[in-house]
Amino acid sequence: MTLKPAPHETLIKTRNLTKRFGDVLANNAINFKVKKGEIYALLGENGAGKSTLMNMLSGVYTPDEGHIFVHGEKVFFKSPEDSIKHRIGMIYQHFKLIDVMTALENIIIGRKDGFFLRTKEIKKQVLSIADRYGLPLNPDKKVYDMSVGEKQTVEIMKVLYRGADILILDEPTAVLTPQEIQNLFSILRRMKNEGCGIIIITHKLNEVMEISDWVTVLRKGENVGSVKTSETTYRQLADLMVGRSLDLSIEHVEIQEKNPVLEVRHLVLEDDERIKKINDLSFTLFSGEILGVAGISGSGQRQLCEALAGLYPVASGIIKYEGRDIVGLSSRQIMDKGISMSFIPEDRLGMGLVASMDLTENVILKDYYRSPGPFVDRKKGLEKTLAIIEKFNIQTPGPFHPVKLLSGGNIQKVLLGREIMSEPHLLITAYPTRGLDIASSFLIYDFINKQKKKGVPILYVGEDLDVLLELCDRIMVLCDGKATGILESQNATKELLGLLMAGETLESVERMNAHASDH
Amino acid sequence: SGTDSVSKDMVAGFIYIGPPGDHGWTYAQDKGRLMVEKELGVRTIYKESVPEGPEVKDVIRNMIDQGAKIIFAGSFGYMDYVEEVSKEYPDIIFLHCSGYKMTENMGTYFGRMYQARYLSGLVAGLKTKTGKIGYVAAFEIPEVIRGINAFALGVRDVNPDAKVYVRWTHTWYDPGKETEAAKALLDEKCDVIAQHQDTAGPQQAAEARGAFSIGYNSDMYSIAPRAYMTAPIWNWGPYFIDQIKKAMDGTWTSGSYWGGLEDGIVDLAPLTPNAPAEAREIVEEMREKIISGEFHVFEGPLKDQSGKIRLEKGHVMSDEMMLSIDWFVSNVVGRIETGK
Amino acid sequence: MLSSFLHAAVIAGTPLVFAILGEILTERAGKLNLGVEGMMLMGAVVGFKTALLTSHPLWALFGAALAGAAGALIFSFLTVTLRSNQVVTGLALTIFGTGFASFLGQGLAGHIVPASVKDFFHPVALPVLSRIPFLGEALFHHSIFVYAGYIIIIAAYVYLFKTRFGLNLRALGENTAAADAAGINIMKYKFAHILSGGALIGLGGAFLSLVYVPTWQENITTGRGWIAVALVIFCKWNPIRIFWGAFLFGGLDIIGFRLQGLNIHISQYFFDMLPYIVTVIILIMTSVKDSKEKSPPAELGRPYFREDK
Amino acid sequence: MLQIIKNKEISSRKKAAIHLAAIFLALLTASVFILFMGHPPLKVYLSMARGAFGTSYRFTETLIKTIPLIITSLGISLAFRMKFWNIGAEGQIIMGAFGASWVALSYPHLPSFVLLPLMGLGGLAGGGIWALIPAFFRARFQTNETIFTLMLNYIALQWITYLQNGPWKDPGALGFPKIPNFSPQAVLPKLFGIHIGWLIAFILVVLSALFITKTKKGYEIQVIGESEKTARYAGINVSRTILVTLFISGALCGLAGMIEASAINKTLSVEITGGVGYTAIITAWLANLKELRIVLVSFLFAAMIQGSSYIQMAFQIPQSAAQILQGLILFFVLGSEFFIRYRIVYRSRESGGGET
Ligand SMILES: Nc1ncnc2c1ncn2[C@@H]1O[C@H](COP(=O)(O)OP(=O)(O)OP(=O)(O)O)[C@@H](O)[C@H]1O
Ligand SMILES: Nc1ncnc2c1ncn2[C@@H]1O[C@H](COP(=O)(O)OP(=O)(O)OP(=O)(O)O)[C@@H](O)[C@H]1O
Ligand SMILES: [Mg+2]
Ligand SMILES: [Mg+2]
Repeated sequence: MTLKPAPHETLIKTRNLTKRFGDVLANNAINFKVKKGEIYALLGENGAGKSTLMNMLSGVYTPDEGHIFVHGEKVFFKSPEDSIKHRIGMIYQHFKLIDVMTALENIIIGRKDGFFLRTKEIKKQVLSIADRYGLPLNPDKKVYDMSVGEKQTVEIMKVLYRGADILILDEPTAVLTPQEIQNLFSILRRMKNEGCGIIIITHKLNEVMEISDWVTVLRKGENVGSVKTSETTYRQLADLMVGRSLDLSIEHVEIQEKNPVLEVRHLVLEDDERIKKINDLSFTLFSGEILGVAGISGSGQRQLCEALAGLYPVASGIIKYEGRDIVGLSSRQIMDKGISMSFIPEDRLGMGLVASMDLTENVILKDYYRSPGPFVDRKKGLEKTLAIIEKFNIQTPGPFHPVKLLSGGNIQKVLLGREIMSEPHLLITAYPTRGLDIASSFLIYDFINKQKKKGVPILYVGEDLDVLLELCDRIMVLCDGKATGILESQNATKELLGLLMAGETLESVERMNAHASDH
Repeated sequence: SGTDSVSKDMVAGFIYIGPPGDHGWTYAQDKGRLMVEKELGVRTIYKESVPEGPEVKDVIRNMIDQGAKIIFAGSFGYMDYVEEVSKEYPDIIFLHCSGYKMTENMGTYFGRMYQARYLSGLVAGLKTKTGKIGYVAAFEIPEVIRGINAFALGVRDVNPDAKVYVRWTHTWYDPGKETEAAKALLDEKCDVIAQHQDTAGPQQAAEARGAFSIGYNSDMYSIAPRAYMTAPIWNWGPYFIDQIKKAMDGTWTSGSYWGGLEDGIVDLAPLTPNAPAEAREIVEEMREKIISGEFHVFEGPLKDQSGKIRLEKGHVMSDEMMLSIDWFVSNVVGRIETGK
Repeated sequence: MLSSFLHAAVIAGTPLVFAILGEILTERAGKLNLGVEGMMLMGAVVGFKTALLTSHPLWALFGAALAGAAGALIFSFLTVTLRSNQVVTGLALTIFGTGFASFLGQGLAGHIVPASVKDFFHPVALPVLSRIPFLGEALFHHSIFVYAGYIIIIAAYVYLFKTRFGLNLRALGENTAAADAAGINIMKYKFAHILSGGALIGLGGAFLSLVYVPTWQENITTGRGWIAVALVIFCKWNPIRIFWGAFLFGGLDIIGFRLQGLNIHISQYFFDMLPYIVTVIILIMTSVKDSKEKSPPAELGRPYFREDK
Repeated sequence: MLQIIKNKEISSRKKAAIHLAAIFLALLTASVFILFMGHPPLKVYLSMARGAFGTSYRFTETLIKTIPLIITSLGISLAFRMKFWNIGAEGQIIMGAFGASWVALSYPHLPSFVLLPLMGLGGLAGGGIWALIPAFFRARFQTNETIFTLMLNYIALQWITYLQNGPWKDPGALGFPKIPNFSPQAVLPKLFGIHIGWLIAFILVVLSALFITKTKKGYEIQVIGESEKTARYAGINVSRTILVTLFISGALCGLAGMIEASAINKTLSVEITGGVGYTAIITAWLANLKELRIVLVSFLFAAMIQGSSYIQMAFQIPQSAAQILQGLILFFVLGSEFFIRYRIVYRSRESGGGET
């Protein structure tokens, strides 16, 4: 092992931290330690208690038992204010930003000095910090106009501006593009070099291997071990996490008979301000095919999914399903045709689930109206719920537990389970594994493939290019609402997809390649 | 002694539309009640702020339950409910203020306030310099219209050129609004303000602008010491005492009572130094004449605003006509909105 | 004529100025307090009674502010600390406040404010400003209480939009969890602003009993508290717009009386309804062209508990 | 260090105990106030109870007051379930009474069995349509319904004031502003000594409970209440559901207005509601929007109002003191909800933890 470090180098240490929520023992006597200049990855299945632990370190939750030591001092956090005072900075799984305010305002709220806002002065300071870390920041942009990556940047600036020396990030990469992830990592390395201690939660093992010095694994609320990253492997971590051996490959199913099911022609979608979100998009989706959609977030994926589900007005163009134009049909009429859409937004609860209702009531959300008569058939719903809990391995005290009390990943599994189990004729799914642990992610890929085998056409919107390449038959790349290319996955590479995502077209890439080979 | 035991048994109930602290209508009635307690030593109970709805029945029944033998219901809107309950309790005496329904054991009472208003018109007419007198009025109902007309006739009799300007507030009780109505009149150069609501808002407005005012319900000198001249006031005590005594003697009979200056149930409050000096004598004279029956406030010829003769010369207006009057005499400026 | 109408509108609007401002602070802290009517009454009666007892205007104002703040304390203890429902708590506070005011007001009817207090609030013309043609007399010949209203509107605007505390307050009204996570002391902020809002609301009531009417009358506010709550929306939670909101409504309240005098025959019943109709129209208009920033503080009406998800 | 912890579901017995404790504390606090006024608190409370339940007449009165409270609370809680803060019940009651009165005054000679149902329809329509106005703007433009419905209360009241003083003024009332009384056919009959409104209320309680917990519409209402976005995603026609729900909500309030006008007032007047529209918000909330609890809470509330009206006369305690009393009780009960949802534990800084 390493040399025994000097005591002052331990930034934060927990002793037997325990937290219960009702019957759920979310954290059980956790011991954990962060030292200066090191990056710790926190790993664990959905619902393992990672966020809970971090929330105790940042003063959001008060521990039931146990203690926290910061800089060697026993501390009691009554609120995040206290933890900030101890120079702990936290970036939450769900961003904590104020939509109607600018980046700068978000960065300076909670400051403790001065009466008047000396905006100009502060802006200069903030910009110089941003500069130092190479963060692209427009201080006057409102949060509601920002992309996810920009929001992340603001969150990081908040922490940097306060000069935190302990940084906690709860699944920061779940909603970022590969490019943005690389930017984030370079910032983290820089902070590490400046002597900060960093804890990062992520489900992506490749990221763990890339960025961390140590890995701590939580399982069912317990710390099952810490390992030095350099002394472990991808596989080892995965097995440690779930406590058994995992199969980590995505099956590639080949289907022979392919008929066009969904035909989109010259589709144009506009928002309230008549800005084109999807611009002249045409593609065809065949039965038994997975069509992947790649693109940096905000390229029109959301609008496309919503339009297909009848939730977004179509400005012009045609959407033909089984030969019939479905533009203008209500979302329920489209549902009745067997088109199922699940979009996992950044905040997960934004669409598709009713937060304070229980699992059963959420499971019946999309088909309750099909039962005959004026009454809701909850019995059938319960059976279905129990099936979903089992098949998708959902961590919940029971089918009558409010959805919002589940962990982020489990919330998501409820939604996916409902959509996939609804026996759809056409499955549209966006970012289904955002924030899912690997075991669950592979479970989902499995379920998607099972649908495919049945001949169900699938539109899969994703961000992990490796997964897209492995899972999909073809990949369509969106950039600014336009398709910059549709290609067979066998012929695609990550580099090519990256170029298309950045706005190059297949032709321009070819020309570039031709040009390059000329030399 | 005998009467003592009778007065110990006697309990009189009073139902008020507002709080006794309103310094207006209810305040005046409560003064009457207190007088009853003091003079007769009988127990009284009251319930304030009783809305003009079926709750009245409940209040009455509760009062009877607490021993009330005679009940004074102090607002017009109580009428139907009082009537209904009076049939249930033939042994209890009911007196209803300002209505017209009667039963064996339910009488009505009211006062000829217009007589006092006439007198106050005299004071106002003598006082005005601008010839414009403001009148802040509640609702377009006969009681208010009658009062305005009587007031205007008082003004006319001492100052034929002066006019009475009316503002409707559609409130009985909104000090803010009533103040504002008075201010609007003051801005139109009225220099005397009279009122027919239960708050002192208009008095205050006149005071603040250095104008003069005629109050209502009770003496308001303390509220507007530089403006207030006098007020037509209620004095319910003597009537209450009389009725309760009769009830105790067993001599009470149902009937309709509409008392005037002669009974003291209405009167003009003492003139303050703000009132014109010459007014005292004239008011006194007319007061005597009204009491003696020598003079009637509404006596022909009376013209309405359009100049049409409404009451021929030599005729005295009947009570019936007075009770349903819906037009203004000629020196009133204002409009009666019927809403039809 | 028009100038005197404006003058009257400003006075009629002043109690609203304080009440709206108080409610803006409260709502910025994420709490919808429907107890304004009750708190205004509490302020009005305590202000008046203190004036009678001490004959001192400042004590009277202090008393009124304290009474309003006391009402707000009940409200915030229940809704912030004990997380009770805001709508219902506000209604209960109105019941309580109305009762409290008329209870304390027993026997006060018929008294007028002492001369010392009256003189203190007597209208004064501001040296140069009051000579501005037309507007000068309407806006700058008023009681010191009215001027205090002007100043406090501007002060509140600066506070809300130019200071650190204002920024933090706005932040917590928009997203309490985010503000909490940013290290803002949620409890302190909520209590401080709801209480000072309450104090302002109490002062609004005191304007009625000390300057406007100025005697004690039962139920002296006659519904102004409710109008104030509605006008907060008209003002879009921005103090500067109170200048329009309060004085426009002060004007609506009295315009009927002025028109009666001009021989314009529009039913007075219509004018009686007018403030409410106009409020509704304004509500609709603001919502039709709603943008993100003009909408209410996003947390309005929601309870907050850090460990809730 | 004190710490607040969320409770697990607690038994209804414990809930009741907490509520009772709250009421007890409220009465204790109020005792100080009553003593200060120079009355013996216990006697005052006993006589309050006597005023509400003491004789069969008073008990009946309390029941009669309970009826409109129940019906209105049902209406309100329907809207509240959808997080539509309808505080316009007062206006909806008034407009319901207006609708019913319009029928009753227009066709006074129709036989009861025709006239009364028509009046019922008038009431439902009056209240329902009045509630549709804010619902429309909320569905279409997200217009704030709290203030909208509140303003409509005032407008409705002014409207009746106008009718009462103007077009509908009873010509037989010597110019006094009162609307004519209904014909005897327009008065609701009695059943077991109380007007038939109690039966209507009873049926409505059952129907409402069924509606909200068992039907698809009821489910949709709750989904919308949680998130309109999700509701849309699930294919629910949000605007239509808002309109329908508010129509029903307002119609129930309007029906309460019809019952009050027909059975109690026997005419229409500005006093028709007696503040029921506001009180019912409180009762609906205290009952947690649950139908059966609404019955209990409404009854207790009616008893409290009835009792405090009684002590006003018995002890000459002013109305204002009774209001203060009511306010206090409400404060305590509202505050006590906290102790149902959370508990406070003490954690010493030294020991690792634990509760006391
Ligand atoms: N505020 C809360 N109230 C009740 N239960 C909670 C709360 N927060 C977390 N839990 C429960 O605690 C357990 C741990 O949840 P936590 O959010 O810490 O998991 P996680 O490891 O972050 O999972 P994920 O990877 O899905 O984000 C879960 O069972 C969850 O349901
Ligand atoms: N340098 C390190 N960086 C990251 N994690 C470490 C490091 N050293 C140990 N850990 C992990 O941190 C946890 C606590 O480690 P350690 O063995 O130092 O505990 P300890 O000896 O009880 O602490 P202390 O000596 O400070 O009381 C263990 O799970 C261990 O795997
Ligand atoms: Mg060690
Ligand atoms: Mg988590």
